[in-house]
Amino acid sequence: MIINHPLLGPRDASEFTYLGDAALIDRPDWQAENAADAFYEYGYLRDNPSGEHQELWYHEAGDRSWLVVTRNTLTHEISKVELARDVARARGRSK
Amino acid sequence: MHDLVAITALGGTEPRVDTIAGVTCTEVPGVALASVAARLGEEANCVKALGDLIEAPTPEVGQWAGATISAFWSGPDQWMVEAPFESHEDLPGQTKAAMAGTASVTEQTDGWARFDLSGDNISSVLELLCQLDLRKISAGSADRCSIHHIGCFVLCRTPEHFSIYGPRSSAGSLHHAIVTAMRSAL
Amino acid sequence: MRYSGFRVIKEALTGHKGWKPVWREPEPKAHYDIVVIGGGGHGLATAHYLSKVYGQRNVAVVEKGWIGGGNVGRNTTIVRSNYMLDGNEPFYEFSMKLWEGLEQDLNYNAMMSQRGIINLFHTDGQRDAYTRRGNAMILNGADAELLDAEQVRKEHPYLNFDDARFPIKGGLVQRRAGTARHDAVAWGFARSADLHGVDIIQNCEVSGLRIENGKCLGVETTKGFIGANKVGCAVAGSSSRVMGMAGMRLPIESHVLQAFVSEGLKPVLPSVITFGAGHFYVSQSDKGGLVFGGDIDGYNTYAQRGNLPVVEDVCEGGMALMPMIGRARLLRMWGGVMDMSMDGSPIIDRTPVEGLYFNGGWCYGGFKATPASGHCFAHLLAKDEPHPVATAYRLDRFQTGRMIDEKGVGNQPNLH
Amino acid sequence: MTQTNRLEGGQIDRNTSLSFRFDGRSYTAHSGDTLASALLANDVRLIGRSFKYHRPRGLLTAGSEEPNGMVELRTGARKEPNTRATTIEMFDGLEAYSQNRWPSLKFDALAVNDMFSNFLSAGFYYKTFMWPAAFWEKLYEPIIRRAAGLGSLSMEADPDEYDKGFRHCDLLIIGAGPAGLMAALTAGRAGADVILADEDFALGGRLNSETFAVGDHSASEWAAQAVAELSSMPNVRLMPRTTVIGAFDHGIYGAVERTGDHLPSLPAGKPRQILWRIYTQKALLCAGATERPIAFENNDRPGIMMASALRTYANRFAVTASQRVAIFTNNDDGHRTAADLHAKGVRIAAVVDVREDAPSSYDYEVLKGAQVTNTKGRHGLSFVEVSLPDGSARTLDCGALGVSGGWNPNVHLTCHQRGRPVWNEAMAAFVPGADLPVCMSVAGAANGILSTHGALQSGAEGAAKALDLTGALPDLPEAEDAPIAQTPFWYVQGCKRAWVDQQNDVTVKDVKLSYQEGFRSVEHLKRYTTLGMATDQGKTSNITGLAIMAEVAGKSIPEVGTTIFRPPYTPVPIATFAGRMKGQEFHPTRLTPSHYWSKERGAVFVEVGNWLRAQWFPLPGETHWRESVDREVRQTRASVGVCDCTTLGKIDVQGTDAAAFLNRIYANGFAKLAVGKTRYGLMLREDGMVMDDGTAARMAEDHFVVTTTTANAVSVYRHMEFVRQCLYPDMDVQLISTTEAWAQYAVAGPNSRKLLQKIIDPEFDISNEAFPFMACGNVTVCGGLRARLFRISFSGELAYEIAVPSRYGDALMRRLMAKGEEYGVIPYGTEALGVMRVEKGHAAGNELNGTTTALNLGLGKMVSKKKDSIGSVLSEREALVEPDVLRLVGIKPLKPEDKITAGGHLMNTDGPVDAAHDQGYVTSAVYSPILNSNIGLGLVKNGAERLGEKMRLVSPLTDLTVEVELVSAHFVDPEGERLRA
Repeated sequence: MIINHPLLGPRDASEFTYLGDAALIDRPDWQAENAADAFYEYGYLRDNPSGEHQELWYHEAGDRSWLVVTRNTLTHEISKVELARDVARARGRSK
Repeated sequence: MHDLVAITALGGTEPRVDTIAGVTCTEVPGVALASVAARLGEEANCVKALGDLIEAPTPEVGQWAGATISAFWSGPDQWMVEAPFESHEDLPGQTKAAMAGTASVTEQTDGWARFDLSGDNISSVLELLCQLDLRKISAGSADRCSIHHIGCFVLCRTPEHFSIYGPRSSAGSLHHAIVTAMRSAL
Repeated sequence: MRYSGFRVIKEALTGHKGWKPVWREPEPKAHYDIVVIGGGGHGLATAHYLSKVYGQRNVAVVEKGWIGGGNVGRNTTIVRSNYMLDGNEPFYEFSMKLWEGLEQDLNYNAMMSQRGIINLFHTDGQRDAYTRRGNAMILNGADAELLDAEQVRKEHPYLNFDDARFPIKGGLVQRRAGTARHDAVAWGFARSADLHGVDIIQNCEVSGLRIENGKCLGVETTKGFIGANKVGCAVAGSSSRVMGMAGMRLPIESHVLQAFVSEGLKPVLPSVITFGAGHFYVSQSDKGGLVFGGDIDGYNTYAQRGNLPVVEDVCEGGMALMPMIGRARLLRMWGGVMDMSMDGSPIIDRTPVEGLYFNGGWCYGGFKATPASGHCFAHLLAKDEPHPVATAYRLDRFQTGRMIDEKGVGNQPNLH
Repeated sequence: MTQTNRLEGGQIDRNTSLSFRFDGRSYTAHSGDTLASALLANDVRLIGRSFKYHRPRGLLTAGSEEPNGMVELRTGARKEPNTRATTIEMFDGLEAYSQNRWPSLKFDALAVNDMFSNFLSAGFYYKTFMWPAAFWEKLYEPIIRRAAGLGSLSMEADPDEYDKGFRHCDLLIIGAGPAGLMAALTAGRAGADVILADEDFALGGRLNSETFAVGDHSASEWAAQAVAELSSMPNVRLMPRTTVIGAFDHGIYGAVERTGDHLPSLPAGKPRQILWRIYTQKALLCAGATERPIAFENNDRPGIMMASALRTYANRFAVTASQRVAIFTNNDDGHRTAADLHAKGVRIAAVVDVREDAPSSYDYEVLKGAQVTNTKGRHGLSFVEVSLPDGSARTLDCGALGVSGGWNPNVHLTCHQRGRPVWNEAMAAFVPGADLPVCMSVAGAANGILSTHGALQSGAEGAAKALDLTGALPDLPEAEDAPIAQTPFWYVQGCKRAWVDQQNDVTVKDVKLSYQEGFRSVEHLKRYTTLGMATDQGKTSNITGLAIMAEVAGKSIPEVGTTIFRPPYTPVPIATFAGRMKGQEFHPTRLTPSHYWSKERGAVFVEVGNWLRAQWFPLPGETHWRESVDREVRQTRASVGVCDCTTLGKIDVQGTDAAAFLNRIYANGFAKLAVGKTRYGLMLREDGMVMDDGTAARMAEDHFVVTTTTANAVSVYRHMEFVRQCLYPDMDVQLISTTEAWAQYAVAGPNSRKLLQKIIDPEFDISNEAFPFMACGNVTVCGGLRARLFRISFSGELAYEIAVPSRYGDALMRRLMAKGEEYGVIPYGTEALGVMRVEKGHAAGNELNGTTTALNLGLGKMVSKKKDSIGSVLSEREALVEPDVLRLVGIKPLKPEDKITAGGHLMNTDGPVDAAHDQGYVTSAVYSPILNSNIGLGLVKNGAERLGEKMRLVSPLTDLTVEVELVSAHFVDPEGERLRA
């Protein structure tokens, strides 16, 4: 596969390390009422769609960027690649 | 001045040189390195300060620039600064001062082993080593890639001169990979 | 019709006119006691044990394509019970015992071949872990032997002992492990289930689960609605899709595992061999092909195909371990979609929906589990309580912290 | 008598005479020959034996689709089984042997299988060999295994080298026949970067096998000219001898270039083959078509070949399989073969054409509406029986029979991403479907265009379309434009032992039996009969088998299903996929800064991940490793020892939020760590299990140096980047690995301070007061070299870790040894390190096995509840905090000399020994020269509350049962006074 890195352009997927569902960005609040359940769902339950999937790839043999790749799990077609840092900020994560 | 004797990444006292069919691979220990990573919110100032240090526009993504002191892009808001070891063993200190708090600076001098390839037809060697699209590479390019499972930087000084940086501890394996590719391709 | 050598001879002498179809091609009835979704190895095994052991005769298996077309028909055919953890080993040893009597049970030769398996180790840490595992196997009534490098060399002189980047220090052996003819396993279970009255309905895809007031009433299919008192789902690879019809999210990701076979060769490998310093395991089939595989591609996918980097990774492991296979040619590569669970272990359990039962999360260990998985799922469906050897395979174990993590890599499916 | 079947003309070099051996007999050939053409030239028709019945077999084809003509090529460690004679380029001294026969090719004992073929029908083995159960393993299976398989391996390591490479282009053209050449000319002239790959050593495809004209030249001359023009273009790369094996995601193609297979031996340093990963914008498949056979009784005898193959041998290689040839066809292409052979002086016994309206000929007899009903000849064809429309029969004397059932487009690569070919009724064949791999298009015969003109035109158009070229297409040369009309004729009615898959011995009868037994989908058919599972992947058999199944099922072919093909297009040596990554080069080797010095000292090394570390340093006279290790431990605890710990991961963490960041990363607190201090840190995975442990030294307000274990250096760095980029993107933190940059040595033992004071420049005070336990800071050594000093201890002794730039590491080690002489300083390796950490009860790899929590390891209190840190919430789950969870304990045998085993399980002193009563297991075991006892660490249910309890350590795997006592894991200096001294 080829991932079109937002900064570096097309790179072979073998340069990257895969983590999984980009929902892993949405880490729950440790102090919330239902923190235990929230962390269980965050840690263990997945949509696992057959079709479009947002997922985290790390450019291990490259610039060390974490990317959010939107990829079709049936055709492997990649429709979007973003820097995970931007996505995380857009989803309201800060510090 | 201290009295400890340095050895090269390949374990010698003199740099290793191999020439095959007009292409030469030279071990280059005489280089000092420091990494520069912009502090959050200081990106612009960092770019400016780095430009002043290398007396050239700070390199864009996938580029290197500079002269005596040069730098190449290594990641988002991150660069590696290069300079001759003899004259700049304290490159990290010098860089830290120059960046004036706009960036985190870390000594990388001995984190890396460098091998320079010079001669014609280097591309036929590189195409056996890494996935880079050599059609897109010209003087000024600096790319991260994987060579025989070793994470490296490949810098194009001129089409007849490339520098390859690999982790110092893997210098022997990297050197073996380069020289066997030379024997195979040339 | 009973199969036997005499039968084969008789038919040969009379022009093979007497052979009947191995299974019927029935139309679905309006209602069954139990409907099993998935005509793969596990679904068909479930039907076999439901009908033969648990006396359930009003059973249907619905399969979206042709039976045996899923992972049971695209794996590396390895059978073993060399697990370490309490939750796993009794189950896989139970499976091993079922394998050992399978031909006679099914009256079908699945060519179970107990050629043994050796897991090589290359570091002291690995040796310690294999020692712990071997002991766990023996304490659970299975067989295990620990070989040192010299003993390994005696049995496998062609391995790379002289020029190895990661020298072989020894291996954990299970003599009773081996391989079986994967397609025949599916066909044998199907034939037996059919003979015991189970309707095997091919080309019948489930498009929905009819659920009212928290109870599952049956399945909507491309051949219409089929009512059922109980519905069992055994569709590893597509589990998330089917259980999604019941609104459930699973602790499972779908990944592709590639497998490879070489051209036919005269016998070279006496047993199944796994490399401990790279991703490579291999055995030799009765036809002479080297059947081998390695790691999953590592990204979520439902496509039954992989990519080059993993092919190369696997062959690098093969060459590092046994460089004498270098001039053997890789003939065919294919991929199967795996249910990769969050701890590398399977799930056989009820679900929050009454009457809906789930069997999945087999990662790439599903083939060896086929008989026990079918037996235990049948037990659960018939008696509504887990089989004693499958009590740990609960759906809620991640919430309570009772993971069964042989590899110790945690909640990242592609590392299991 | 040599080369009796050699004809005039052809594209071989008659001036070079090459000698080769087959089954030990010597023959001659010319360069330009393949082994197949050379054997035919020398009138050798019998080449191999079939898989199941061991029937005599010869060549069926002239290409890579060959199912029968397989040999063992070369000898010794270079022996290559199952090599298609049709693809072996002749070289001088070539040696080949027939395979799958015993004792000899002509007299093969297992040919008896053929007599019992009736009992060996499809799937017979599923129905028998079941009684008695034991016999399958002991008797039946071994026999089957020995009979099965084709060629044999040498069992020696492959001595040749292989390379991998990467190439990029705008347009990859697969196949250099008329379509491919025309496409390359079109794209090349337009200036695009083109790669033109073909599996053959001569580019031109069918053009090299035909006699008709293209433009003003013969077909092969036109091809040669096109190749000449292309090779003059700098933007075009020609890759002959290169098979594109697979179409992978996003325009990545795998290709195998055979750079050395045509050479008697490889030049030094040159590879036998290269696996190319070709990255392309667009790909144009011009793979041509494969002629398909007709099944009839005994259609597998040596001499019965594809008609187009006979034509190739005659026109390209100037060879005929026999001086007297018959043709059996259902289309005009068969007649073309007859005409070409006749023109070369070969006697045509007759052309048997199933069509009533077949064309006539003045040169030879055409039997219209006739069919071949049987053939005779033990080791080779001697005559065929023909039935005529009027019901009468004829026999034709002939040594070869050319069969033509029409052509199947080579759609293989279009299926590699699950695309399914579609049935084209007009030409009665499968053609590429709509769902092609991304950026692939198809031209020429591969796309069902079966005329030379059509191929040239579609090649040009295909290239133009792929590259969006505007402007006129290049002029096309004149060429034959007679598309072959194909009306299906699959097999002769009434035949039984008519071979569909020749290599796997699948007959028409087997396909019918498969239907009869309910294996009716194409997938079931293939799996039950093994049709198409042979080394040719059914290139000449799949469609025929499918057609027969459709007929007996009374369905159309598409209804029965389509067969798709998987990579690789043709089989590839496993070594080619591995390239250089084998032997010592399997993984890169990482050397420590003291490696060369350690080697001089005669150290024994051990692989730790990719690192090589010194395991121990034997002294003269030490015969057993234990002697060395015990000495290293004793001397370190008694005086001072030095250990290279450079391999530990070092990560530079900087930024104004560095402390806050580490507070999230580590389970314990770091916000309040003072500058100049180091703290032990425990890192959890989000699932609450311990991920790694190490130290973090605060060099400045905004600067930490974090260490990780050697094993987890990479994964911890990745994890930290994830937390930084994905979870807390607004933290001002910068990370970079410095593992390689610093040579770091542990200097441990009561004399370690004294030793270091001789190295560290005097202006730095490292007295206990000025530089207490857990202090850290920058110093200089040996007269001004910058260094880092950490007062941390893994051994439990007064100890430091000192780091200098890696290039000086070797010199520093030598200096430490020299300056330390008066204290009897010694280097110690990973074994002694391991002993000392067990003596101290420090958890390491065996304890941090990914399933242990902080609580398990006795570090539960470190997990702060007052702050948010990775893993803290899920570490609270009920089963992880139950009273009887495993706890880390020390284990001591009641008899000190009793050996204990890591991996042994712990049982109560009385009661049964089985899994149900398992109390835990031993994680690490060593011999402690300090305690003069074997000791160990273990994880035991509720262990912390059971100290002092006696237990049984059992290891049935190693026949061991030992009485042990549970003790504190801190065997040595539990109060930690030494490290604070």
